[in-house]
Amino acid sequence: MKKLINKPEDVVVEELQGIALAHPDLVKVHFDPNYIVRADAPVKGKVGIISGGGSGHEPMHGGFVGKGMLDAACPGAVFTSPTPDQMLEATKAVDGGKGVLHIVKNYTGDVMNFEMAADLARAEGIEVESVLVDDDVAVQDSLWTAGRRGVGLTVVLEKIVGAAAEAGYSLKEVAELGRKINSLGRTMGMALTSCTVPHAGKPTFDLPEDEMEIGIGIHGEPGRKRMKLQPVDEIVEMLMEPILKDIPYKAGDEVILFVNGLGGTPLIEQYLVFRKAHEICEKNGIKVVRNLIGPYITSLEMAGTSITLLKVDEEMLKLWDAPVLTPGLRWGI
Amino acid sequence: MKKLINKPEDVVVEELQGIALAHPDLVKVHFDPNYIVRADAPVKGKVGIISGGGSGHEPMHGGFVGKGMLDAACPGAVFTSPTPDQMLEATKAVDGGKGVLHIVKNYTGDVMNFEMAADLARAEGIEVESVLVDDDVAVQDSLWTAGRRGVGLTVVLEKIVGAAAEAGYSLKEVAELGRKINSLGRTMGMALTSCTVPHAGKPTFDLPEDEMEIGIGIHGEPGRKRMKLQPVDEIVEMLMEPILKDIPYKAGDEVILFVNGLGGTPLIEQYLVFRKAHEICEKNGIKVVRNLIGPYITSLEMAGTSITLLKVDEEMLKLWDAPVLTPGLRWGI
Amino acid sequence: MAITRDQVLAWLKAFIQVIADNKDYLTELDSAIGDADHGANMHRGFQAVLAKMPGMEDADIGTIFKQTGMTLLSTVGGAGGPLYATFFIQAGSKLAGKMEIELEDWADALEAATAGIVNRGKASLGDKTMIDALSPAVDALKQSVAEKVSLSEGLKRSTTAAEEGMKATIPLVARKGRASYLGERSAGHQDPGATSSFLLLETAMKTWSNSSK
Amino acid sequence: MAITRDQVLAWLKAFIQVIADNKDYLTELDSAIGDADHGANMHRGFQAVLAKMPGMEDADIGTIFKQTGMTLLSTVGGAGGPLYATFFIQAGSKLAGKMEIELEDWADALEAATAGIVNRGKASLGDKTMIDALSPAVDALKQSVAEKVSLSEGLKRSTTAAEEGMKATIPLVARKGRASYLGERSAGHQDPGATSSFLLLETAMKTWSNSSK
Ligand SMILES: Nc1ncnc2c1ncn2[C@@H]1O[C@H](COP(=O)(O)OP(=O)(O)O)[C@@H](O)[C@H]1O
Ligand SMILES: Nc1ncnc2c1ncn2[C@@H]1O[C@H](COP(=O)(O)OP(=O)(O)O)[C@@H](O)[C@H]1O
Ligand SMILES: [Mg+2]
Ligand SMILES: [Mg+2]
Ligand SMILES: [Mg+2]
Ligand SMILES: [Mg+2]
Repeated sequence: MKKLINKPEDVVVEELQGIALAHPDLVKVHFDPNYIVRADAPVKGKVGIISGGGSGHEPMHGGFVGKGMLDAACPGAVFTSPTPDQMLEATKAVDGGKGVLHIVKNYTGDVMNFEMAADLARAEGIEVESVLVDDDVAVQDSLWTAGRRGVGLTVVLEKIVGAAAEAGYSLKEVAELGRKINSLGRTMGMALTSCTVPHAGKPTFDLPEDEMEIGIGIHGEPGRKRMKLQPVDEIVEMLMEPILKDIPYKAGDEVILFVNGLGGTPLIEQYLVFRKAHEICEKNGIKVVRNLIGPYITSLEMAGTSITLLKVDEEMLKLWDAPVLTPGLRWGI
Repeated sequence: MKKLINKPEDVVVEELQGIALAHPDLVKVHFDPNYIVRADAPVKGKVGIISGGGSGHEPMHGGFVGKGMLDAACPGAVFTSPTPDQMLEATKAVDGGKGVLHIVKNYTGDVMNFEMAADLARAEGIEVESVLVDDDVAVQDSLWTAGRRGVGLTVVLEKIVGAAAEAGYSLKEVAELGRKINSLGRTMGMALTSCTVPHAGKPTFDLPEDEMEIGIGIHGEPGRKRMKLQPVDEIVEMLMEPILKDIPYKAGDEVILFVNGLGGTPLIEQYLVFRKAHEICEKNGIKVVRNLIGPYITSLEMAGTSITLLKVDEEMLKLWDAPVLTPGLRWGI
Repeated sequence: MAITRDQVLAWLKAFIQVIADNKDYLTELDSAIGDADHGANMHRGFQAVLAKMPGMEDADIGTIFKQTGMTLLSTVGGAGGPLYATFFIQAGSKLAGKMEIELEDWADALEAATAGIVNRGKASLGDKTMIDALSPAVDALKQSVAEKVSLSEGLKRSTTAAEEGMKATIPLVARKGRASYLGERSAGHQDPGATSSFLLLETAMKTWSNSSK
Repeated sequence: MAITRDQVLAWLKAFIQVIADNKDYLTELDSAIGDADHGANMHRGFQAVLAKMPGMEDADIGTIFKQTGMTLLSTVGGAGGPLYATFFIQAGSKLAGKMEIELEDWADALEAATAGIVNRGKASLGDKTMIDALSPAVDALKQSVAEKVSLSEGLKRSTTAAEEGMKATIPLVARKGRASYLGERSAGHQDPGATSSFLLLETAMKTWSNSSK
């Protein structure tokens, strides 16, 4: 196992120490329980927005704490949902008197831990709403699965909802906006390699040199299908097809196109993915009005990519364009 | 070889097409010869700043084209210095009447191709100055080598010099500033893996599972020393030692600390590198006043990191903080 | 024929070691059909329980269960954390105030614990989860109580049922949890949560059978 | 006993194929002590020369060399690009206007070409570069001219000298170019640029010896 780490069990705490040293102007780091909170929290009169998840997806979520995005993020162990005490303390730390929104990626652990935290926060008198993110079209949402995973759309949703809170939206309004975004965004991912969880010491799964996994998530688990490696243009066709036909997206739709690097894929390749995804959108009469290209929601060093589309309207675009000042995303300030 | 590409020989052109589709508000892409230029070039009355190098280091240099940084960047084939015709056309495209500065990383090919371009540009009546970047302490600068490589400092130098040009510095002044920066910045890198150049089809070198290379560059070539893998804290000590003692940096110095991911190392590990590098600076009485953490000058999917220190003064900090609007770096706008 | 408070503590201590010994095995199982963290998560949580044990030495059995559950809740994380926390907290409610328990109490506690997991995780038998080990164990315990068998015999039957249930997860296609993302590909692999639950019950049998009459 | 314009074109065509055939080999050499691009760079450049060849068919030898050099300059890149461009442009200057050349002309041209590379790249013999193949070849050619040997013999000697020089790079520690970053680790590997230069001269020998008298 080749990683730039010390002891596996210290990775998360040491990373948090690094974040605290790097961004004292933007965030404060709280230990035991662990959470990252914007330096000026709580922002009085503003709805607080928190999220959280396993570590290993950096910059998500901790890198998105700051003005215009998340008020706080709770990092669990690598690939492990954080615990209710983390979200409870974070909720209290960002409570500006207008309630707190929990952005929850749809994984069994995330949902349960956030639920328990929300109950505890409400018991302490804080109004809490939750938005579930389940944009992954690789998984069928049915009685036969744990539901669709929350993946790439999470980044876009956190940006837009964060801007809405910054603009003074009420708790009910940000929750509705979040659910609307979730209903209009879809993602599909693929991987060329797995990744190695520090304490596991080896890759979560092995992929032969000439094969790829289609329909992967962000936790290093295998995907839906293993196939022979193809040129990137064909891979992008394979990813875009289920994305386009799910809602479906239609000619005339305006979208944000988010091409994500999973951590081990270089930026040069991400631009090749974007090129073809953009072409497919155009061919279908879908107008790409904004884009994001880079490693924003990663799976340690997994080589691969995910593509996210979000159908937007004027309001969502205005919020997307609004200033944001976080370690992982910054514009307008 | 596992990459998200189509044909190896088309990678650079297709990436440029992707960039053109992604950032039409920021840059224009010119083909044959290939270069990326800021959308509003030439900026009249401003010194033009250009750089260039092999592709495969994205976002450097093309991702740094825009307001406040580079006016243009010339991308060569992967890991291959661009050719004089590219730099000549780019120089002409950014000529705002105040001369053009070439930022040249110290590699035999880069130096020769840029030199020939500068000669051709001068022959066409454009004033051209060059700044050589040779910050890599892994290589001895002696009669027995091709000199020190230009690596991580290039990013920081392009930012500061770009801001100076934006602020109206003369050609002579930006060149002097660039040379000053080069004299005050030092870098050292290491790798856990090599990388695979598309047309080569396999990694440039093999590293056993328990070994690492110390003193690598950004072109996938082996480093100075191969050793058993260590915990990251020890690795950072190994990198910082030659960096600190070269100029040397002294107690009381204020520095920008730039921790770079080489492409295949996840951000969580880059924060561990930063944590220890910051600690070592503090222990030596060196004050880290700014930082940059992320994959800014990469070597395709190489796993590894480089650390750059730059001793700064008030002027350099002001220019570092100045607004910049490029695909790869953005703040203040 | 009773399980004393000290035997409950002995069981926990033994299980903490079992988890430490099986950390890599559980990680292996969770790599094939998950994200390779179940072993580390359980180990982290139960090491935290170990650190809390000196403070439990004078507590009643219900309190021990409850504190164990609370500790797991804030340390394990993932899907396993809230589910195992619920297990111990619900069992603890049934065992509140007791300094020793009979087979019947253990059956009631395990039934409440399992119901709590079903309540939170909404899994059914056959979904390829810890329920596939726990549910048959509960049935075997209830049956044992109805037949008035000895403590040892009841523990043996429920452990056997849990083991069979754990193994029965192998051919199943997961319908809950992370393994369900793999669809058909989850078949052919034993469920990690079912495995750790079986180990929990097996350790109870080993600890309590030795010391029971 | 002369090399005609058409034989020069035949040499270029043959070398373009030699580069295509040896692309992976040159890449291999440039992987051990470089960045794995020399093969692809040379291939790209010489394929561009191939595309330009129809336009060279009526040109004098000097022009052919010059146009080849200009084409390589804007397509090869890296260290090899300007150096090979200089090689062909400087040789072309010496061969300006000629429709056929003798051994002596070839020696002068190769000398100027090599001096151009030294002028630009500042390498010396023993630095582990293309100079280690070219410089001995120039010496052998000059010697051949002084001894008034035949064209075939002169080409043979210079090719042998180039080959020996190429092989002599193997034990050297590089002092120029990318290989110099490796220090001692560059020893034990043959230099890619010396190899492609040798192939250039070997192809000349093979092409021009066949058709000379
Ligand atoms: N809805 C559920 N009900 C019961 N058990 C579940 C459920 N979802 C997951 N599990 C159990 O959790 C185990 C995985 O635990 P763990 O790896 O710690 O969590 P995660 O899946 O969040 O990484 C599975 O093997 C399964 O037994
Ligand atoms: N200063 C120099 N003088 C002469 N030849 C050189 C010099 N530097 C490099 N070379 C030659 O260039 C070759 C490498 O070419 P190439 O791989 O195309 O360029 P790069 O090193 O820029 O990737 C080396 O093998 C060597 O023969
Ligand atoms: Mg997990
Ligand atoms: Mg090169
Ligand atoms: Mg798991
Ligand atoms: Mg090379």
